[in-house]
Parts: sequence; structure tokens; C-alpha cells
Amino acid sequence: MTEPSPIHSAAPIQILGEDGSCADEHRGLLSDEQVVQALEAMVLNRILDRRLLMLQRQGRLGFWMTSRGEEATILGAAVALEPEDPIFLSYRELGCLLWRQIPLAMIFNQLIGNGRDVCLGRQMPVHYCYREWSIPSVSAPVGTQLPHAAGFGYAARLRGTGQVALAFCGEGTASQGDFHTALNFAGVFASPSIFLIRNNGYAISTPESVQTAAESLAVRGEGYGLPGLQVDGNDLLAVVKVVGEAAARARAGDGPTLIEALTYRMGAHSTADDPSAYRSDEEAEAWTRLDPFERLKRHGAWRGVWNEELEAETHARLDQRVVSTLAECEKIPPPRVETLFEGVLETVSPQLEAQRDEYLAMHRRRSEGGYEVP
Amino acid sequence: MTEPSPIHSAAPIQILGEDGSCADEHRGLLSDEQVVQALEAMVLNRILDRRLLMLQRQGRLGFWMTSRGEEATILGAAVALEPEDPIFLSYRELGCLLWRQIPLAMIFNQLIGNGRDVCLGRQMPVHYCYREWSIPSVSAPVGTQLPHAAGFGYAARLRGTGQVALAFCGEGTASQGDFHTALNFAGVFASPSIFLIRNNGYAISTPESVQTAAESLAVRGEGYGLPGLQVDGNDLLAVVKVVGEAAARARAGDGPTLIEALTYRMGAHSTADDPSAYRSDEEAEAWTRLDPFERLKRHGAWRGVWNEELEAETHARLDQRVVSTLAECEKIPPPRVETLFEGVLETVSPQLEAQRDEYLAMHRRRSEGGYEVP
Amino acid sequence: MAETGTLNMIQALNDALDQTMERDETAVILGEDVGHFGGVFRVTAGLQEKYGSERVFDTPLAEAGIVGMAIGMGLGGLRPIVEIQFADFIFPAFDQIVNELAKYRYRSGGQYAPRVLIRTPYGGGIRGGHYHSQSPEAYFAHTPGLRVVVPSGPYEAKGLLLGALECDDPVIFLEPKRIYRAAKGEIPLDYYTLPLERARIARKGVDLSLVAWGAMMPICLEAAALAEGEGYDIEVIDLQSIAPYDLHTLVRSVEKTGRMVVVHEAPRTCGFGAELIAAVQSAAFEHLRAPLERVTGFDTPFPYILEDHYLPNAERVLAAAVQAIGY
Amino acid sequence: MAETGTLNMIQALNDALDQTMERDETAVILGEDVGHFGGVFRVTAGLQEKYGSERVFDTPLAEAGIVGMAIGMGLGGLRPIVEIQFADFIFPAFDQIVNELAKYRYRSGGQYAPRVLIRTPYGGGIRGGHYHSQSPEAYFAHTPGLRVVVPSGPYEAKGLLLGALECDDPVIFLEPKRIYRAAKGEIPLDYYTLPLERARIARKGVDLSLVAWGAMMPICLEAAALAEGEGYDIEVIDLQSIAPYDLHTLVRSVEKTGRMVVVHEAPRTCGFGAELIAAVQSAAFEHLRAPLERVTGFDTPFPYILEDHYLPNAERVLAAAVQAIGY
Ligand SMILES: Cc1ncc(C[n+]2csc(CCOP(=O)(O)OP(=O)(O)O)c2C)c(N)n1
Ligand SMILES: Cc1ncc(C[n+]2csc(CCOP(=O)(O)OP(=O)(O)O)c2C)c(N)n1
Ligand SMILES: [Mg+2]
Ligand SMILES: [Mg+2]
Repeated sequence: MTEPSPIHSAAPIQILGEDGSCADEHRGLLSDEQVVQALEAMVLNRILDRRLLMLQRQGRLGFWMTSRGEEATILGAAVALEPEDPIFLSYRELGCLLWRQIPLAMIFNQLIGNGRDVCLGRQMPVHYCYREWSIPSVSAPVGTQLPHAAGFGYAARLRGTGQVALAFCGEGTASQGDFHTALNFAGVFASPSIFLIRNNGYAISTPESVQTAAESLAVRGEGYGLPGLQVDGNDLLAVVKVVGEAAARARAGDGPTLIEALTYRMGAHSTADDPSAYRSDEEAEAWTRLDPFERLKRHGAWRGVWNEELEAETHARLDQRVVSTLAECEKIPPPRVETLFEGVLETVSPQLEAQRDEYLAMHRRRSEGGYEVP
Repeated sequence: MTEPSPIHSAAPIQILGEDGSCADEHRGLLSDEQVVQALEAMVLNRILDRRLLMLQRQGRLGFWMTSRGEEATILGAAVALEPEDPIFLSYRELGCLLWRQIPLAMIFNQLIGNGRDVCLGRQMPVHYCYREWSIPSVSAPVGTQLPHAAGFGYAARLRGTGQVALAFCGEGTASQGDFHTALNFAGVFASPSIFLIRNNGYAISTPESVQTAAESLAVRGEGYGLPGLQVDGNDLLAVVKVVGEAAARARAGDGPTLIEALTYRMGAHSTADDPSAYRSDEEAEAWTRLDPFERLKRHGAWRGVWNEELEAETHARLDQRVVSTLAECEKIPPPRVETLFEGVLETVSPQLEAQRDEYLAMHRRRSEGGYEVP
Repeated sequence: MAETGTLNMIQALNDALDQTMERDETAVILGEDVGHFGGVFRVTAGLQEKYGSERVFDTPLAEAGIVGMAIGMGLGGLRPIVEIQFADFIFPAFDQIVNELAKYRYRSGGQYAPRVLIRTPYGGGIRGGHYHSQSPEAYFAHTPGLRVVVPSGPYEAKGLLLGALECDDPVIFLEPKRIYRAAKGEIPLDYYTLPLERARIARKGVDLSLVAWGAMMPICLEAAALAEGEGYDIEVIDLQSIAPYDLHTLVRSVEKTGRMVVVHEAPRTCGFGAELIAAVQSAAFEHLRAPLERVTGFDTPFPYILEDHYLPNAERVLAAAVQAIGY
Repeated sequence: MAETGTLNMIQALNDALDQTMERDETAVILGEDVGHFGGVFRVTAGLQEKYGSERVFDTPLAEAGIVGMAIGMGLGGLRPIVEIQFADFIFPAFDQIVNELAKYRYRSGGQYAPRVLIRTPYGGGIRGGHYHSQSPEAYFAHTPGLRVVVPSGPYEAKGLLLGALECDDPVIFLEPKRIYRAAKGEIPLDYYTLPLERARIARKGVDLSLVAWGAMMPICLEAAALAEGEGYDIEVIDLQSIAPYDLHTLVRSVEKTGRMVVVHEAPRTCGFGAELIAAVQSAAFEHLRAPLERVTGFDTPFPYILEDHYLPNAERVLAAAVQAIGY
């Protein structure tokens, strides 16, 4: 086995202590209520990761990508932004949807790809898009979302909306050309935008050390004339602080920020992956000690707003909601066949129209009694 | 008019003093003979720039790109390398061909695109390729050559040839995704390669300030885990030193280097361009005081190996050679029509064969007596 | 009565952009050298001065960044108009165009539809060699979710560009640079649009349908004029919109003529001519009196010195037409 | 007598790579996750262990970098074999492929011809949605200077891959991932090559020529079997090489059958079916007894849930075949 490289050398920004405490000056980063909300979101996140993984194994879901271990990074970004700030997801950022309170059913409709999916079941699970919640469309080619954030920020400034665009990407994705053009354009145009690298150590099987020979990814900021910071990605408060400050800078007209959040993908890359083929149990084990959920729980306890009963109660309540909502969503039939042909352009092209008419005629014959040689 | 940004803020590596002197320790960078050779190459470079520009204006040449003002950067790189080290040109690096003593006729054959052009007149002028002299093929899409150098270096190391690959690009080109992937791959694989940015202040009309918000381009090296240096690109000795050290590092297995050479495009972007539309005369004027040719002449004089008579004699001799060689090359007929269809793949595809046969039949009819309705 | 003026294609395009910038405050123009300099072909000349450098601006030299940023601007409510300096340089942005721009509306269930128009000079005839001559229309025509539009003269250029700018779809607007200045026309100075996806019958005829677009139009008209001298009456059709395309007009024409030759500059294999022939032979099979043929660039990279041999000219078009008619 | 073994396509490809790495010390394999992990589809499994991490290695996540670097390795005398994890992700490398790799030999007058082969899993049928299902063959077929090869089973996969690795041209080697594991075959374990650009008659017949490649082959064979039940005798042709393509075999077949249906997964408009139809109708015009038709993916992005409606299946193929025969 290839020895995985030691992960993350530099000393990132940290706020939460081992024992869940934080310095007084940082306590105000989140209200007690927000801490509880974040904990609830994490509980829900873990429930979903477990339930959806199961669902996938049972063949009831096409695909799933867990975010276990990275919740603080993901949630922290959402917490620090305004609800109208677009978040350009990579794909592993369920927590942002949960923080924005996108109804569970809408999420499930996407995952299942049923007839009520706002995207009409056109994309694989986790390729979310919820305009109402300022979540633009996720796509699989990694990194393409990064210049979109630069451009959205530009538009927001020109139109005076006050929005800041944030884009996530993985540390693997930071190797793409789109990373370079996005950060460079954002820098040149001082676009109100934030680029948040979830450095979780791996791109599928490929360790961080194969992605870059640099000390850190944050250091790239300087090459684009922007601040580049490393933050402990398992420390919710630190992420909230760093993203919040970046957002404030952006809104003040001071341009974009690059943030590298150091975290760890505790699970597999996706339901198509088995990490035991490329990394040691000890490594994964070591990171469970830094589990961001445990860390935030200790913080909740330190504040006196969280305890085991509360967690158990929350877990039971949310798990129940998940199970019943899922059951409802699974009942919804798939999108109509006709939708396949709709919305490619504003109007259906004559070429596609002919294809549609031919196919639907056959399809109707088929539905009316098996296939039939014309 | 848009005010051009002040060019080049940082303090680059310099060796040649105002008066043409240099510190004793640096004298050995070039032998007296090499200084004379470099001066001769610069004389020839200027002659060519002038003559070819004229030729283009007379309609005898399709296109030309001058390198006036950037000769020290261009020549310095060639001087510092071994003859077998491939140089991946951008397009403005005539000086490298001159240093490698590629016969003038071969250069003119390319520019004219006549039947003796090794590339069969298939590309526009300045898109050189001379394998015998380790000059891979120039192409117009900027930046594509950068990952090629990373890959060539990798191949050289694996095959144990001891070569170092150097790639040039402009500061505009450093904005391309290929810049990012090239440097990142080179860094990760410690490819024996050198990336040399000719920062001449402009990409056609676009000033450097639109390409990046960073303090310098050299600083990007750190983001890829490589040394990034700025050098005075009008100081031949400084360029030789910096490139020479980078080559030595690469050969020793210590990986790639990013070099940003600060210089100035004294002429137009190309014969299709008029710089007075986008920059001030004063700016251009100011840079003539830093002319790398003048600077090297002073150095030659300081060494006692160059003077006005020598220059006049050299100029006359080379100018004569240029004129007579050009006259010879202009007489050579264009490539045969048949060559249009050759060498797309190793063998002619059946599709292209049919196209060729049909066309050549018509072409022969035409040559035998005007066009003819079949 | 509406005023007219004599404009070449560059002026007509500039006029269309100017009017759009005037009417639509969300419109922005971006690309390499499009700002103060007005673009290497001067299509955006004067617009930065008029509309400011926030709405008309130079970008870093990176096509993927330009298109990627434009998509984001579109998502953010702007109407970006991108210039790619030469169509040959659109390929670094291919992923952003094919995987993002083309699919954004569909994959988001219509929640987002970034209104990005990409203008780019394309085609040969200017001694540009490999990289200043390519005709990439087939790549984009094969990509669902894009419109591909090609004007053939100043009147079409202005009307089609304004038409394309009114529509919400992503558009690849290919400008035949060879006739940027050559083609002059008396055109309305007021705002007008031409419908997209409608082919234009440039010359009526009964013996053969000659189909082309962009800079191949004058070539085809020249061939038709030569053919007339030989006693043949050729119908010439300017496709104008490559995607979607106006099959109906082609089929009606071929039903009449029984013959079709498609002319394009791009390499033959799997060029857009193939599509037109495949579709027309299916729709008008009973009317065909000769095989449908193509006069195209060859299956080689675009040459420099031998360009004149590569590019379809009136002679080659005529030969193919006469052969089809005499079949 | 040569030994044989029962291999699926992944194993056959792995075997071909293994033998190439063994014979040719300049061969190197690079791509995302191809090293220790052996590729997400396991095609390179075991090769890093056997040939070392200098010759089989993971790259950073950047397709443009992978192909760009491979070109440079080719210029430097290596024989790079690139894996692009899914064909949908080849587009960031499009410029390097289309503007560099395809044109390098031509533009250098044959001085350099980087021997880069790009393997990539393509096509639908695995519930991959927009971005794990695309069939980009037409883009590459329209690009002079590239070979495009598609195997349809383990025997073809090994023989064509070894054939492609022997040739000096750049090759886009498209692997139909849908049948990676499904198709098993008894194939020689020794080294053998299959000729490129030769179509294979997979089933002889006289009533119609059914042309396809990759994962559409089993579909076509199924349709032909169903047609046989209806009394029709269909010839099925596996194109194998898309560029260049074997027009000769198609024309000979259509001269006999008078009818052709082309089946592909890619969107119809300007897909490779268009080219085959345009070329065949020209070459076999006198023999045509029905319009040449296409059964293809639709002009939409590749869907997720409705994939089964999008992909050509035996029913659609049969319907088109029967219609053509009954024309
Ligand atoms: C352009 C592109 N190439 C390859 C892939 C296949 N792929 C999907 S995820 C992934 C790894 C991404 O790693 P990283 O950016 O670190 O994000 P993470 O999965 O760790 O969150 C790869 C290679 C892709 N989706 N897009
Ligand atoms: C991909 C690509 N986009 C655009 C162009 C058009 N173009 C040719 S040279 C040039 C400017 C290059 O500037 P820079 O990199 O600074 O090099 P310089 O010309 O200053 O030497 C541009 C935009 C191109 N050749 N390739
Ligand atoms: Mg990662
Ligand atoms: Mg420059």
C-alpha cells in the first residue's frame, strides 16, 4: 500500500479547545441558539448519511456521498453567510442545505429523482439546485463552479444586491484550470466572492500529496492578490469566523478570499468507493478523535445548551422525520416521460420535436399493450 | 485613454550596472567570447526585426512579431541551457533560434512557408519547429506548451537523458488554466523543467494589471511548491544566471523553477497591431532607456570586447547575409499541393484519400487549362 | 420611414451591441482586448467609452475564465456578451460551454438559464493558418442546449445578433471574419431583429439546392452566377441558424430541385453538412434525383500557404453542382 | 496452440496494458486514481505494483494537465497511455486534444508525432446522468489528426487496444463502460492485434444494414434476433473505428441490402450517424431502397431517471429496421 502522506502540516486558525471551550472574545461568533441549531443540523446530517447509505445499499437510492467528518466546514460556511448569498456547492455539502432549511422532502425528491424534484430527476443524487434558497446547480465536472462564483459576485456588485458568492471545492479540484481562472478573475475584478477549499485529504484514492507540492493550498491566494487562510475545518467556530470575515471584506468592496479548511473525509468517497483499498485504518481512526460533531457537542455542553438527553431526543425526533418523509417521497412517481424533451432550450427545437413525437408515439403504443412491430 | 499601470513593482535580480559593469563574481557567467556572440545575435535579431517588418509592410511576408526590447530574456535562456535542452517557445523568441545557430535560411523558409520549410508552410510565420535543434512546434493557442515542458522533463528524467525542458510564456498567458496545470504537475512530479514568464507589460492591448491582482507572477511559485524568482529581463547576465541555476537544480533532481523576467515589448504586438492606441509614447520612451541591447553593448565595451566599429562591421556583415539569404529563400516555390493531404496521420485515411483524389484531379485539369465544367 | 446607412459587418455588429447596451442595463461585454481597444477586429470599438469599464471590460487571457465568469454573471442576473478573440481559441472554454452553459437550464429544471451569448470570429480566408481559421460549428451543433447562429452579411449580422440577444438561450454567434469588412450593405439604423432558426433563400432556383452559411454564401452565389452562364438555375440557401436548423426550408427546396450540395469550410467528416444530408435524404427521399453532396474543407488541419486549395471556392462548388445536376 | 481464457472487457484491457508495459519500456500509464488504486473501474489494477510508480502513476485532478503533460512526454520519447476517468471529463482537455495533440504531427511537418493514447470509459446505461454517460465520439471524429476507436467486447478490446498502441497516431480509445463487466469472452491470452479502421460484420444478413459500435452492438444483435423472429434477415456491422472509418464495408453491405440504420447513444444532431449516412448515400445512391435512418440518443443532455427512454434499445432499433425494410 502507498503510504498516505502526513496530512496538513501548517498551523491553521483554531477557536474551539479540546475541552469544547473557547476564548470569551469568540463566544459571540454564535449565539447559544445558533449552537443548538448547528448541533441539530449535524445530528440530522449524520442521520441522513447513515440512512441514505443504507438506502443505497438496499438498492433504493442510486448513489450517495457522505460528508461525515466535514460537517463543521460545510455548516460553518452556511452559518456565516446571509441567506441570499449564493453557495456554489461542489457536491458534498448537504449541511448547507440543512442550515438553509430546505425542506427535507425537496432534498429527497432530488435524491430519488421523482416527479416532484425541482430538477425533474435529470441529475444524479446530490446534484442539487434550489434557486429559492440561492443554491445554484451542482454539476459533476469538478471545479466548474468556481468561475461561476467569481462571475456571480461581479453581477451582485454591479446590480448592487449586496450578495457575496461562495464556492466550495475539494483539494483535488484545486488542481483544475478552473481553480486558477476563477481565483485570478476574482482577484482582478475584486469580485465579492469566497473560495473555500475543503481539504479532506483525498480525491477518491489520490492523497493530497499528489495534488500539490506546495506547503498549503492557502498560500496560492498570494499568487492572485488575495488573502489565503488556513482554518481548522473541524472547528465550527473557526470556520464561521473566517468565512464571516471574508464575507464582510467582500461586502465592503475589498474583494475575494481563499480559505483552505483542513478536515478529513471520514467515510468513503461515494457509495461507489471503498477507502480501505487506499488508506490505513489507523489514519482514519486518528481522525475520529478530531470528529467535528464531538467537538461541537463538547462546546454545546460547555455553554450548557447541549447534553445527551437533548441529543437523544433530537436524534429520535429527526430520525422519525427522515423516515416518514422518505417514505412519502418514495411514493411519488417518476417524472413524466414528456419532461425528457422539455427545457433544453427555451422552446423545443424542431429537431427535438420530431424526435419527441416519434418516441412518444412509440411509447404510447408500448404503454397500451407491449411493444409492437409497426 | 486608460492609464497604463505602473509596470513591475518588485525588485528583481540584477547583475549589469548602469555603466555596463558587473561584480567580479559574475563576470564568469559568460566568457568574453560568449558576450560577443550574444551581441552578434542581438545585432542579427534587430536586423531581422527591422527587415522582416519591412518585408511584411511590402506584402512579401504574411506576418511578423518583433522581440525588440526582450532580447536579453530570450537570448539569456538559450545561453544558459545545453543545446539538447528543448525550448518550448511561445512565439516571440527568435533569439533562441539565433543562439542555437539554426541556419537563417531555415528560419526564412518557415516565415515564407516555401517548399523547403521543414513544416511545409503549414503554419503562420513564427510558428517554428526544428527538432534537430530541440525546438518543438510552436502553436498559437497561448500556454498549451507549458504542460508539454512538464511532460518532456518527466520523460527526460525517466529515460535518463539529462535534459531540462524550458517553456516560455507571456505574462498574459500566465492567466490560462494551462499555466496552472503545468506548474502544478511539474511541481508534483519534480519535473526537470523551467517556466520562464516574459513579463513584457502587455498582452496585445491589455496591460499587466488586468492579468493579475498579485504583486508579482513569480510569487505563484510558492503555490506550486517551487522557487519563484523575478529577474531583470533586460539584463542578459542576470537571466543567464537565474536560468542556469534553475537548470542545474533541475538536473540535480531538485525539480522545476518559475522565473518571471521583467521586460518590455518595445514594438507592436504583431504586424496586425498598433500600440499607440493603448499606451503612451512616454511609457515606451522610458523603456528605451533600459534597452537590453544598449545595456549589453555597454557591458561588451566594459569588458573591452565590443565597440562601435565592431558593431558597424557586424551589422553590415549580417545585414548582407540576411538580404542575400532572404533573396534566395524567396525564390523557392511553395510546397506542392499534394503536401496538403500528407502527414495528418501516419498514413492517409480513406476519407482524406478520396478528398485528395477528387481535388487533385480537378487541380490537374485546372493547371492544364483553366477551370472546366465537368 | 426608417433611416438606413451603409455598414460593413463589423459596424453592423457594433451597432447591434450598442443598441443592446443602451436598452438593457444588465448587458455587459467582456473578453480579451474588448475594452478600451475595442477588440482586435474593432467590433466593440467605442463601447467602453460609452458604457463604462464596469459594463465593457478586458479580461485576463483565459477563455475558460471568461466563459465561466460569464455563466456566473448570467446566474447573477446579468446578460453577458462574450467575445472570444478567434474561434480557434474557444477550446479552452469547451468544458464550460458544453458541460455547463449548454446544460444549465436543463439540469436545473429551468430554475436558472444563464443568458450568455458568445461572439467569435471564425473561418478562413485571412491567411491565418491552423489557429486563426477554424470553423467549429459542428462541435456546438452536436451539443444540445446551445444555439449556433451565423450571419452572412451586415443586415443579417445586426438582425440576427439582436434576435439572439433577445432570446434567453445560450448562443454561439459565429462571425465570418473573412467578410467582416468585405461585405457592405444598406441596412436599417433602427433596432430590428431577424428570427432565429429560419433559413433564408438567397437566390431562387429549380435545378439544385445549394446550402451554406457565413463566408461561404458569397462563394455559393458566385457559383450560382457562373452556373447561370452554363444554363443552370440554382437555389441558394443561407442556413443562418445551425442549431436548431430549418429543415423545413431545405426539404421544401429539395422537393423542388431533387438535388442538394452543402458547402462548408470545416473538415468534411462529421461536419454539419453530414447532418443536413442525413436529415434531408430521410425527409425528401422520394424526391432525390442525385446523391446529396458536400463541398468542404478537407480532413486536415487548416493550412497556411495552401489555404486557397483548402477552402471551397466557386470552382469547386460549381463542379459539384454541375455534377449533381448532370447525374 | 495459443492459450485462451474467459475475460471480461476490463480484464482484457488490463491484459493489453500489461503486455504493452512489458514489451515497451517507454510505455507509461497516467491518470486520476490509476496507480495504487488501479482506476475507478480497475482497468489498471496491479500495474503500478508490477511496473513501479514512475511508469504507472496518479496525477493531480486536472484533465488538461494530464493530456498536456502526456503530449510533452510523447515529445520526449515516451509512449503515454492516459486514462480519463469518464469521457464526460475529457472536455477540460479538449483544447490540448484538438489544438495540440491532433495537429502536432501535421504542423511540425512530421518532425514530432507524440504517441499519446487516451483511454476513457464512455456511454450510458449505468445510471450516471448528465456527467457519467456522454458519448463524445463525434467531436473527435470531426477533428483531423485523431483516431477514434471503440471496442464492443473483450476480444475486440484487447486486440484493438494493442493495435492502437502499436500505431504512432494519437488515439481516443472509447470504452463502453456499460458492458465492461457484462461482456465476457473466451479470448487468446497471447499478444495479438486487430487492424484499426476495419469494420467487423457481426452478423450477416440481406435485408438491412444495421451499423453501430460499443455498447450498442449487443442492442443491435438483440434487435436482429428479434427481427429474425419476424422473418427479417439483418446484417449487423460493428464499426470499431470511428475515425478513420471503413466506408468500404458499409457500402458493400448497403449495395446488398439497400437499407441502413445507424445506432448510437450520442444526441442525434450532427452525431456520427449523420456522417455515415451522408457518405453511404453518396457512395451507394443507386442501391438505396429506403431512406437511411438513425436510432440515437435525443438532442437533450443525458438524463438520469429517464435514461431508459433516452438510450436506444432493441425495441426502437427493431422498429426503425422494420420500417426501413417495409418502406
Ligand atoms: C473534471 C472531473 N474529473 C474527474 C471527476 C471524477 N471525480 C469525481 S470526485 C473526484 C475527486 C474529487 O476530489 P476533491 O476535489 O478532493 O473533493 P472530495 O471528493 O474530496 O470532496 C473525481 C476525480 C470529475 N467529477 N470531474
Ligand atoms: C488561447 C488564446 N487566446 C487568445 C489568443 C490571441 N492572442 C495572441 S497573443 C495574445 C497576447 C499574449 O500576451 P502575452 O502572453 O503577454 O505574450 P506577449 O504577446 O506579450 O509576448 C493573445 C490574446 C491566443 N493566441 N491564444
Ligand atoms: Mg478531497
Ligand atoms: Mg505580454
